[in-house]
Amino acid sequence: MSEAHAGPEKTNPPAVGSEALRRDFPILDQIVNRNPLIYLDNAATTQKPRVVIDALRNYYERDNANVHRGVHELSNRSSAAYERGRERAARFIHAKRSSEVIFTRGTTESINLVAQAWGTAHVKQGDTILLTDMEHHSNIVPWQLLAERVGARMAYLPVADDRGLLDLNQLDQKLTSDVRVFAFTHVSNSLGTVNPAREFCRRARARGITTVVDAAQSIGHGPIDVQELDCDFLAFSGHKMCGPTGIGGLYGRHELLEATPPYQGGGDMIATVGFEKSTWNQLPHKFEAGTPNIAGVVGLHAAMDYLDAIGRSNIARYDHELGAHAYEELSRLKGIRLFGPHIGRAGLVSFLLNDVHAHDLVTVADQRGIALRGGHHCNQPLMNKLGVVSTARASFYFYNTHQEIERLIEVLREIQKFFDR
Amino acid sequence: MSEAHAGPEKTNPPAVGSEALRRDFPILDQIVNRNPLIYLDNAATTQKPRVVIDALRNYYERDNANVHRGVHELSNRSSAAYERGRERAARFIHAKRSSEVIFTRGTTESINLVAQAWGTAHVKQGDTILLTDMEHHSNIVPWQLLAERVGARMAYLPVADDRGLLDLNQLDQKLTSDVRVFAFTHVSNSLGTVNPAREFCRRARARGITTVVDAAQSIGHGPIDVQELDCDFLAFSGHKMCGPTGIGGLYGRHELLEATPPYQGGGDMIATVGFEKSTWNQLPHKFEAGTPNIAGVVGLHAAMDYLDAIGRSNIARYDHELGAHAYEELSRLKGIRLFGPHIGRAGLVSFLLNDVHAHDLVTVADQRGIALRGGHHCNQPLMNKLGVVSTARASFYFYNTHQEIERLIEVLREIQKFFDR
Amino acid sequence: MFDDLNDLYQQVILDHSRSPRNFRELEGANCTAQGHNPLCGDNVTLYLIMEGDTIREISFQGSGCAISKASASILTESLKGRSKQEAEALFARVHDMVTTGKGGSEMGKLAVFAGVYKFPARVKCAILPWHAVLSAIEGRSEPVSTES
Amino acid sequence: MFDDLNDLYQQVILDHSRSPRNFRELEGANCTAQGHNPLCGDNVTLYLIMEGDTIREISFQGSGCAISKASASILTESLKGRSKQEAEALFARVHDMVTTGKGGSEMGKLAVFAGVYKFPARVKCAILPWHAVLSAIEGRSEPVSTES
Ligand SMILES: Cc1ncc(COP(=O)(O)O)c(C=O)c1O
Ligand SMILES: Cc1ncc(COP(=O)(O)O)c(C=O)c1O
Ligand code: FES
Ligand code: FES
Repeated sequence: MSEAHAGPEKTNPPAVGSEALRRDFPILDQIVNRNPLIYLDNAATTQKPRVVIDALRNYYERDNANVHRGVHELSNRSSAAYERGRERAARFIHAKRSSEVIFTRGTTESINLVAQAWGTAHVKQGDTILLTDMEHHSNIVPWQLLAERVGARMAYLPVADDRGLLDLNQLDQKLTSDVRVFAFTHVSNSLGTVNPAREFCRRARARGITTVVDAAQSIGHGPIDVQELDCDFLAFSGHKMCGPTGIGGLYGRHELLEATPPYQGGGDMIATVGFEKSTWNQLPHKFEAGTPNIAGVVGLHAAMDYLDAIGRSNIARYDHELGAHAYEELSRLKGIRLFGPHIGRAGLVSFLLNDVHAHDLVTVADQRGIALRGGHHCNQPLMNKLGVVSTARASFYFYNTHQEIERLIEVLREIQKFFDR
Repeated sequence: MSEAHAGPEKTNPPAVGSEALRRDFPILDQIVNRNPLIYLDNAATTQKPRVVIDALRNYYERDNANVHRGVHELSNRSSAAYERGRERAARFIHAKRSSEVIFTRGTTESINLVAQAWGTAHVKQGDTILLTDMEHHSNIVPWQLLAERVGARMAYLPVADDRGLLDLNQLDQKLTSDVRVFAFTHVSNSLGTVNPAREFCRRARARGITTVVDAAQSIGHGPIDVQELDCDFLAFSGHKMCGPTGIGGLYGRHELLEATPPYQGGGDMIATVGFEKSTWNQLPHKFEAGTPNIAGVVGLHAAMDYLDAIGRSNIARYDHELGAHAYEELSRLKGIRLFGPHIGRAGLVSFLLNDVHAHDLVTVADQRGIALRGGHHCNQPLMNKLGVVSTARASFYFYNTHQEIERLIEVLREIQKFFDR
Repeated sequence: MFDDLNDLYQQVILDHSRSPRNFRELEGANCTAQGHNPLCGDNVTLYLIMEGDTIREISFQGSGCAISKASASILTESLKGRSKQEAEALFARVHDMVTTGKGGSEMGKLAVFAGVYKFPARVKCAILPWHAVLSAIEGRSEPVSTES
Repeated sequence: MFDDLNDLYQQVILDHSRSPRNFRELEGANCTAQGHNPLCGDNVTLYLIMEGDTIREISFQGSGCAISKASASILTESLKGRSKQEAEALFARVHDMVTTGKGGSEMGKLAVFAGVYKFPARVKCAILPWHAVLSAIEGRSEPVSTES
């Protein structure tokens, strides 16, 4: 049986931010609007290294078949590759067993799965669902839909100060006896706040409250250990960690997944189907109905290998370095308004420049080849609290460079002049 | 703005079954178990032509970014490619508007979306959900879950005779006033029956009953026209029509989609989000929460272009030809038991040979390089009715050849001898 | 250097976005409508005093980018005193111009928006207040969105 | 020609699958268990008469492929008269053998299943009746499945 994924890890991986490493990402080498591309929209999605793109091609050119029910060679290869991907993902987040990893389309679907399947069975009328002020719409709306369905109440841990931090003392007050679940983001995609997820989980567990960690912004940016975090559920997206679009995962503690009814119905998630009644397959298959994104898992596997070859601690360190550098340079600009913590921030910066609207700023930057994001970043409730409609955001990854940040600052100065005509 | 998909359609497409056409599919050119691969498991999943694989690579190497909220160039390209894919899909099934196409992971998710979102809002206690005896688990279990939730009743249109046909007269009896929805497969994945979907929809519509067509087995095998079928919903998978894994679609009539509450919650499906309440975005975005499988849509677009270049009527004709050829040759084998209709069948054959178990047969065929499928084909209720646990199945596509069928027959004779030692 | 950009952000647009005309709530308005752009979260509210089919007075408020603010500001100037039919016809021509870049020469002041077509993500900004005003004079009450 | 195949489908296996031994319901069974393979839909039921920790009588019924039938048939022959502990130890060795291909030389008749390891999709077939019998003697009542 041949290996369907990208093969062994590199022995001599290129250094973060180096030219050699940038060459692993074909997309970076291009001219956009007459300027070399500077891609600073990594919190929205990351670029893909050649090993990931090749893994997809190899899969489709050699091993493609449907999984699980096949007896022939290609089906054996695909099934093995798919389950190897699950084992790899379990190892990546240090889950106890690979059956604790459910493959989904991404973070959004993972959270919907928890809210819909686990939530409907376990959250009752009068219960409280606790979120925080800085959640992404994907970690708000599924819970609102659940709350409406079962008659639960929504509560939010407030952002305590202008530095975009959540307050542990307030958390204790909010973790009242009617709180059934506490869902929070590990890293804020608009503020860059890194939340003390382990401490959050510890306090929630002490009160028997189920925890859901939105790891969309942390999964690709540093080591993640679900046993150390001691969370109950953790959701992530492949496309934000060098993997393909359309694949992501949900980690769930074995006992909780066992006590959760199915989500979608269909092939593969059943043990037996009768005209009147059906019985469910075992974990993790119970939660994976229908043909899954097999190539997506193969690509995700290659992405995880790649990130580990580069070194996740290296990535984390460099990320923070870029974030700190950008924050410092930005804070020197006249008329700048910066959001989020001063120190200990993730590799992204959110800001407004004078009274230039974020989309105007982003449009001009784009004409300089710089890809930024402007908008509410799917954080409307937080934006309301901050008293703004939108911000501009530059978000970094390990293929970005300090020179790119210098160039960003240069262009921001031009933008100030441009709108000050 | 560059084109993110595979480019213009070929002017001189290769003929179905030709060597030139087979060269479009890199995977076919390989040795499996010391024999040239003969891939006859197309009902499970189809292989991918080079244009689809290249479309994925091009997307990731040039255009990859997140969709919808971006203002920068890559995001413009991705968003445009994604929405062009939707328009292409709408054209492929002849929908009135592109907003009637929702992208999902595949048929299974599409049917779950209908059963969960539309069904929960519109199917009430005491209502009947009508299916047929020959449904795939993916078109049974979501309805059973719905029935249990709302207190509805399941009913099944029986397979009327040993030829695996559904009876129109019986249909009229089954379409009673308590039937709220009639969900049926266009083509049976285990019998090869081609159901008169248009007539089914006509009779259901006359009684105000909502129709759901499972097009998993028909979408890639001939022209599909939702306006001519006059169905309410239609579900399909990309991986069964030369497209990537992890992408598929749901067609829904505009009025019905408008009257359907959201499915999953998250980014992109909202208009506004508040701490307490949110409002929904317009069609089709209301049903697409979170980052979608963007590359999947780009690949699906290329697949649709490819199929239309080959010609869907050509594919349908050739498919039926291969099916009829195989059926005829198989029926000459001593000890064969064939399932499904004698004539007018789709390009697949389901059978049992003497008392050889399907999996034993498939294992031996695999040692000859022939990929067949054995099992219940996610049709357990039907298998029960037929009085078998499983069957062996050979399913064809336009890259298969008559010689491959001859070879299959040869190997089946060997298998008879092998197990008759 | 910034050629396309100067086309997009013409001086007139910057002026109107900085000092929007008719930027206030309109007392005695008998016709209002909201427009919402879910991509950025921006909102615009149009206030009108209609006399029969004629727009007697018109003003706006809301949050928005330079393009949408200037578009709303110039819209109020262009529509004052016009009939419902004229407004609809003008909308069609503005829509054409900002999506194709053509037809600007006969559009007077509105021609400053001809450069928008090169920026597909920003077309909605220019169109947003027009959607809202049309919805208002056609008597639809739901907020309109640029997604339609 | 069919080298690996002859390893898999040894004559002994074909014989047992055609004429399975102890293929019946067992009257007076005080211990039964079902095994189910969701991949193919096949089922096997094991019937045992236990005297203390000793398997006094054992039989099976069900549907299955040649591998699973032969495995169940040979299992009943191998376990009759054995203790619970011996059965568990034997299961572990069978499991090893069918997943690695090693250790067949000391397995007596069970060695005919050593070739299964080359056919990963079929390992479950050989193991299914063993899962069921273990579940039976360990007193678990739920049907077992090969997916575990
Ligand atoms: C008739 C039918 N319906 C539904 C499905 C499920 O499709 P998918 O697994 O792509 O969701 C299949 C495929 O196996 C099928 O053949
Ligand atoms: C914090 C956070 N949560 C959830 C999501 C949603 O992820 P996806 O769109 O991949 O489902 C994102 C990505 O935008 C995010 O930044
Ligand atoms: S960016 Fe919001 S309207 Fe222009
Ligand atoms: S194929 Fe069903 S048990 Fe072997």
